[in-house]
Amino acid sequence: MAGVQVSNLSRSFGAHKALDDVSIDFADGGFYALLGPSGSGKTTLLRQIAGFDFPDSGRIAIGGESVERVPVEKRRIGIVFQNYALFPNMSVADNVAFGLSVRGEAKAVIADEVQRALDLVQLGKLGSRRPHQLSGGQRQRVALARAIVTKPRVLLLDEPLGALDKALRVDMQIELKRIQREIGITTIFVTHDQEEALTMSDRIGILRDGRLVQEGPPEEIYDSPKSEFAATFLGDANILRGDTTGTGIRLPDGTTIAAGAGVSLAAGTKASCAVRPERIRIAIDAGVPDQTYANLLKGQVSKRIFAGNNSTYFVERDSQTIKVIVQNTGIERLVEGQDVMLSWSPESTVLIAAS
Amino acid sequence: MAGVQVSNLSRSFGAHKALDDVSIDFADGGFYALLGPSGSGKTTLLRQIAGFDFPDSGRIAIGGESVERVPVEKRRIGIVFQNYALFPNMSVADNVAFGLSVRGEAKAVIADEVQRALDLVQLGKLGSRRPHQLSGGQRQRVALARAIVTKPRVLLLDEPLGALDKALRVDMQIELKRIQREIGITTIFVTHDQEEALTMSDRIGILRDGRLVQEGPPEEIYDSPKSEFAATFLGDANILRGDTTGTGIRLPDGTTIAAGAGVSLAAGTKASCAVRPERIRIAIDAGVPDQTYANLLKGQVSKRIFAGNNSTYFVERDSQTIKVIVQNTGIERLVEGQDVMLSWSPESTVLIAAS
Amino acid sequence: ATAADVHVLNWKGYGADEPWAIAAFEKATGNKVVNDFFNSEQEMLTKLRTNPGLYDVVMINAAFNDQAMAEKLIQPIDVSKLPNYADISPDKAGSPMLVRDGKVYGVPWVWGLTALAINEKSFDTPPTSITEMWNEAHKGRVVIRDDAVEAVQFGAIATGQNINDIKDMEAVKAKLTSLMPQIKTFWSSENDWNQMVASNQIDIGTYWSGSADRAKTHFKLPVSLVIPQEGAVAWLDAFSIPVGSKNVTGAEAFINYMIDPKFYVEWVTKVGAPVSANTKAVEALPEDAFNRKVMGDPDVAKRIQFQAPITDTQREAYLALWQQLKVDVK
Amino acid sequence: MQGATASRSGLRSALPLLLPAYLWLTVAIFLPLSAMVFFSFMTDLPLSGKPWAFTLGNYAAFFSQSLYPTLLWASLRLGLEVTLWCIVIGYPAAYVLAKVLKGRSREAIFLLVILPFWSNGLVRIFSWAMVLREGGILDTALNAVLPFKINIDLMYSYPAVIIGLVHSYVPYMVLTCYLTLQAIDDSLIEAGRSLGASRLQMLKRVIIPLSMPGLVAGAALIFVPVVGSFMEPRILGGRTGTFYGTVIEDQFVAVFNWPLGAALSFILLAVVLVILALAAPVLRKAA
Amino acid sequence: MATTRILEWLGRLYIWLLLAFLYLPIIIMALMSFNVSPFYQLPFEWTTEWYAALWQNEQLISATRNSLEIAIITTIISVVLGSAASLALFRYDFRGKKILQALLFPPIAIPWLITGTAMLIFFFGVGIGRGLLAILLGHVALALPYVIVVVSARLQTFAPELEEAARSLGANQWQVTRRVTLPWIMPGVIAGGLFAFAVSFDQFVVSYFLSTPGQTTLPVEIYAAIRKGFTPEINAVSTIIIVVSMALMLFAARFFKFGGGK
Ligand SMILES: Nc1ncnc2c1ncn2[C@@H]1O[C@H](COP(=O)(O)OP(=O)(O)OP(=O)(O)O)[C@@H](O)[C@H]1O
Ligand SMILES: Nc1ncnc2c1ncn2[C@@H]1O[C@H](COP(=O)(O)OP(=O)(O)OP(=O)(O)O)[C@@H](O)[C@H]1O
Ligand SMILES: NCCCCNCCCN
Ligand SMILES: [Mg+2]
Ligand SMILES: [Mg+2]
Repeated sequence: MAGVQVSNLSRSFGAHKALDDVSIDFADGGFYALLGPSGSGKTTLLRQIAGFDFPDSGRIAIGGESVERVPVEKRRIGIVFQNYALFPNMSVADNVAFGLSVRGEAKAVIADEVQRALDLVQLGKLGSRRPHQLSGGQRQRVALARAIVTKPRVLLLDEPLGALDKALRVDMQIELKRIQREIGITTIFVTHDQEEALTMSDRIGILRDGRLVQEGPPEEIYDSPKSEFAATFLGDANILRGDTTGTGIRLPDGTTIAAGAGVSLAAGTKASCAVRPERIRIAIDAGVPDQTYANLLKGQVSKRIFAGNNSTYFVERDSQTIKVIVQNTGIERLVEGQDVMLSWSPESTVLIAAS
Repeated sequence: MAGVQVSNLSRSFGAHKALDDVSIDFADGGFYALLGPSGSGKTTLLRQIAGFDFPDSGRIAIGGESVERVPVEKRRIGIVFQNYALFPNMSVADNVAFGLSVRGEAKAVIADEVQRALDLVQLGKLGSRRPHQLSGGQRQRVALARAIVTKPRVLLLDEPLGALDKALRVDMQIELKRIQREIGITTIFVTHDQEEALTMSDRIGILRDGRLVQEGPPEEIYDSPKSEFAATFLGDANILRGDTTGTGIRLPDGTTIAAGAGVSLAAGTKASCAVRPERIRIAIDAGVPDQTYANLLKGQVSKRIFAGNNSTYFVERDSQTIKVIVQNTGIERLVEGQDVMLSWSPESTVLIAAS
Repeated sequence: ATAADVHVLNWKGYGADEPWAIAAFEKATGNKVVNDFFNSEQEMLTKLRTNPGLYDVVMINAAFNDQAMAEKLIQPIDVSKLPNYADISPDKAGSPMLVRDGKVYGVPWVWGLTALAINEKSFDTPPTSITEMWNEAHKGRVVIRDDAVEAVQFGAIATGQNINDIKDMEAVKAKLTSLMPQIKTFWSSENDWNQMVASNQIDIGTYWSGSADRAKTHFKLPVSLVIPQEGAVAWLDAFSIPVGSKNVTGAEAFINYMIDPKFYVEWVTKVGAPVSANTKAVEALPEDAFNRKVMGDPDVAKRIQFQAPITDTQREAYLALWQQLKVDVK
Repeated sequence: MQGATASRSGLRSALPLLLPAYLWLTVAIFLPLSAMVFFSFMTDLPLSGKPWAFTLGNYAAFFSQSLYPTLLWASLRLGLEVTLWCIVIGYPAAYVLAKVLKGRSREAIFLLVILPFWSNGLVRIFSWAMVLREGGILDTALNAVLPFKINIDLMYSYPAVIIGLVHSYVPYMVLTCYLTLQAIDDSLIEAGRSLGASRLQMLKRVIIPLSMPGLVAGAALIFVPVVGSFMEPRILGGRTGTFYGTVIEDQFVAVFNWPLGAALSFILLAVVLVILALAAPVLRKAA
Repeated sequence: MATTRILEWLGRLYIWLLLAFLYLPIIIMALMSFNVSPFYQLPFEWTTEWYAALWQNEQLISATRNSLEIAIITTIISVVLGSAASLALFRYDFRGKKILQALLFPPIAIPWLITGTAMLIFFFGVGIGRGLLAILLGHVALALPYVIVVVSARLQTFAPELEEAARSLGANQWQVTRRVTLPWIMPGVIAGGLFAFAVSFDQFVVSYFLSTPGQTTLPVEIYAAIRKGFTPEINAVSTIIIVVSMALMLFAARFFKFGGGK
């Protein structure tokens, strides 16, 4: 009933193209994550869908109907602004009640719904506060409660959980998913938290400089990035560059890397292989040659960075640093300066045309 | 020269204690991460140090001297506000230049420094824009540039990188660390990004409801949380509750869990064991009994969530869900419904007094 | 204006709005008086022009009657309906300013002087000459009305000229220029004058005879009128009936009442007033009354010069001169 | 991003909101003034029944007599001085109201500042006369406390005009500045001070620029009418109280030369608008 | 912290000094309404005769009533129309906007004397004539620019995304205005209203031209009275008005927060 189609959308600010011919089909009831570097046009795109701003060209349809002439208030959207945009003159409860009350709901119904929404964002007791009396994360949650309480057809969320700590964030993610599923809201979600994007969304779109660079289900994008940018932007990746052999590449020093995923390329052209750091096995010796871990590189550990459930090893080889993520299982830690052998499977290696 | 000591700081808003007897010694030139749930008092603490707000009781010293009578502008601090607080009437460059220019630096020097700072936050070309013409992440970077360009003694950062994508965030983290090291700025840093806190800081303090619950170097807090709250707030943890055996606990079903870390407790009292999900080995069969992985539990996989470089398995046992993180090495994925054996070492098990 | 209302346009506080008088008139005739006021003759004319049919009676300085007639703002008056008209002194009643083609357009009411008045506290003996205004001893304590025509005519008198035919404008200008440094401020209403005297801020200044009388009689201020030996400006105020009046009968009754001796005596005694144009009215005053003894003095009559109508061009020239003088002292 | 929203639907959406106000202004001000413009090109008013013709003479009169430019200049100076005094006196008060006082007392004082405005202008001027004249309140009070005798007679002088006008107009400045000062987010001030800016520097670099819309509105609401004022100068200025406004008044009241008076007024209006137009970019740059 | 306190204290002191300046003539006016001398003569001699006289002065009382009525209606109309126009000028961009904004200045810049005369002639010409209605017509027009200028100044500080947020929640233009925009600009609207009231209530020149006998306002009455010989009845009525409005306002301030809570 309320998928969102944007087709060939462009929007410029002066000479700067904030959106450049973007087409995305946001499926009805889907959960769509919008990723992209700072300034890539995510907020601009949401503003076009909401109807706050108008494209220079291109079309937007909600629920199959063009919304060119539909004013914001008729689009039945919910939006969480990057800067919250809470009404400073209203209490927290009144902020949340706003959407229901302009719709003319009964007082008692409103009070009920508002309390439920506030409880949901764990602010049940702060209803009478004014926004300026709240902490950053509390404000963000009010914005979220305000947007969802009206049960909109489309939810546009611009980093809605960015100011929340991990635990609360996870709680909110779960609630958001639940609501979205229950009412079948089409949700478009901007986030800089990769894990969030990967775990929550049905599909992900990556914007760069106003253009859509890749779009698809999370695992597909993660496992088969189509560009070096996509590979390194979503998740981490080691990029090895060389000449294609057809099924892989040959590095400048002659080592060949076999690739089991990605495009097929004519031999001889320049190409890259992308390997996720967590896919690389790091060992002190080469061990038994293993057909699965066919790609082999030697190197020396230069640094280890502890990051909680895993650590990243920085391994130097042939003037390139290769990152390897190792889960912190509590044993077998490598020390800096150690010579190591890196190995990974061709299936973990994505062949990418040089960009 | 400019460590920050806060001693017994309390600050209430009406009946609500936003800070409750907090004492922390922020070492000179150190990098200190302040963590805590939304509304726990992080911003409030920074505001006391900056001198925007005054404690009801307690003392603050910067560089060994009490700052009670030192006005904000004499404290030589740099601050990045949660809401950026850019001057809307000035261009980006003028915002960044502000601190230098009120100090009366020469025009040429200012222009130079400003350009350097803007380049550093990758906004070299946007100097002439007004803040309202920037994206969220761009604004945040201007705020960061503005705070560091004056080379303050103390840098107070309230989620300074929250609106940035991962790649940019990592770049900024590196720059921040470099600057902080080069000039030896004492940095106090609020973040909700756990990895950021763990990788960047020398020490971490965790606030909860205005109180300091634990404080120490990242790995120490991560490996030896002193409370269930600390264990689950920083990183993820499975909490198993039972009666102490002295060196571990006995679960309600009789299974004993051996703990190699944490406090020692008198046998018989209630206690918990915290185990990090990444420390647990998950296998289809028990395999060869292994002294190292002495703790064993049986369960059934109910869900797997893909999160890029790792996946989390939710394993049900005895009405408790145990989370297990498994690095996505590209092989051996378990399916939902599968019976599995979980095992982990006593060293990975932290004994915590019941709270 | 309904038939029973008489709409009167006059200066504020100038007889026609005295509450006791109105009450008496209303009681006697059954008409109800509605007063409206103007602050300058020009304004009076504008009010007549923009409110045809609103007013029944208007008080016009005879010097302006000409203009009102020319613009057809006022109508001839059937003086046979005014019993008191017969007692108007013939020289006033026959004034060519009020009578045109044998028709009476204005009924003379009162006449008075723009002369000098002094603060009695500042003089042991009243001055006799207009030159007192230039006396260094009064520097900064002299006032003159902020009115170009009056100022220029005052200058004419000070330079011994005919106010209605000023030959030597340069002399007037020079005389007034030398007066400027003496001036404290320019007054524009009786109240200005009275307040300044009350707070002892001034010694001497130009003033209207009726107003000086009111200041003394009604407000008990130490003010007395001086008719300088060089002469003074005299004016004649008359009542007219505007074209379009809806209550001519009421208007006639009101005008007749205004020139009635009984009203006049009461006015002079209670409030203070100029000299009535009705000889019987003046004779009804006590022998030694100022308006009878001094104003009626033939010697005075010789010294004073009645204002004649002036043309727009003259008026504008006077204003230009006056403004220039004021700018020059800034 | 706000530009885009603003330009959205343009005149058609604006019209229903604009129309009532501008229609009213048209009927009650613009049309009457247009008639005046028309008059200003006439030799005589048709009202007086005299023959009339078109002329530029009324405008030429302004330039042919040094009197008018001199007075216009004096009036502009008066306007400027009064405006500056209002800024000097009113801005700090607005700042204190907006940023220092908290709670209920603020609302009360806000209202108290306006209240004198509601009293009659003439009555106020007369009261000032009582204060300023020799032997008045100021004179008496000062002589009561000072060991030596002085004569304070400010009445009928240029300072008296300034005092009277500042008194009449300063509430505009207080209130318009308050409106914009109050809206400045405290965190901006905090940010500036954390960067080492003193209070004075903050004022100059951040607070004044951000409150500029209020300052400009206040200045316009003061400067513009003061330049044309005639009542206060006439009554309080005495001998020195002749200004451009008073000579315009004379044309209307004393000699019935409306065409000249109207021409003088429109010259005043033109000069004022040119000044506002010239000031606008400078002010916008400062803001 | 200490400096902050001192500055705060100085700030308060300053406000009181300003109020003293603003109220000095008002206090004198009030005192003189109890003084025997109609010429502000000292020494002060206490009397309430002027209040008694005022009570008898039907003309003054009816003029006061007219003034109050006209000022209140003027305030309401000009605030509504002016705020609406300000909103339009703030929200929308269109050609000729600059001109509309510039058009606000003639009513302020042209001396009221000229405007008043122009109105008199024009209203006479088109048959509106004079009287209370004409006065009201004129007052609203004079007050409108003040309201628009003041409300616009406040609107400049408004964050447009608040309107966007409200609309996204389904609020129509009117609801957005009433519930989000208006509360923010309320201090401006109130200040505009207070100005409008002052412009009307203290309006002499325009009222003077447009009033007719019987249909007149207080300032016109006062002006006329002053020419005759000032009576302290005018001080008395002014004092009553100020005292009553002060009471009303302080009462309002207690219950109504319009200083613009953050
Ligand atoms: N002006 C105020 N009035 C009342 N309560 C306040 C005020 N300012 C802050 N608080 C409360 O104090 C507590 C601490 O706020 P603080 O802003 O320090 O939280 P925080 O740790 O920075 O949270 P977040 O991560 O969400 O930004 C919160 O519960 C907040 O609601
Ligand atoms: N009003 C404007 N004028 C000029 N440029 C603008 C304006 N608004 C946005 N931009 C530019 O358009 C680009 C896209 O902005 P947008 O806000 O959509 O970025 P974003 O993807 O949301 O970034 P972020 O993650 O930092 O919020 C940015 O480079 C920004 O600087
Ligand atoms: N306050 C009323 C004074 C009336 C005096 N009339 C004098 C006319 C002089 N031209
Ligand atoms: Mg954005
Ligand atoms: Mg915070």
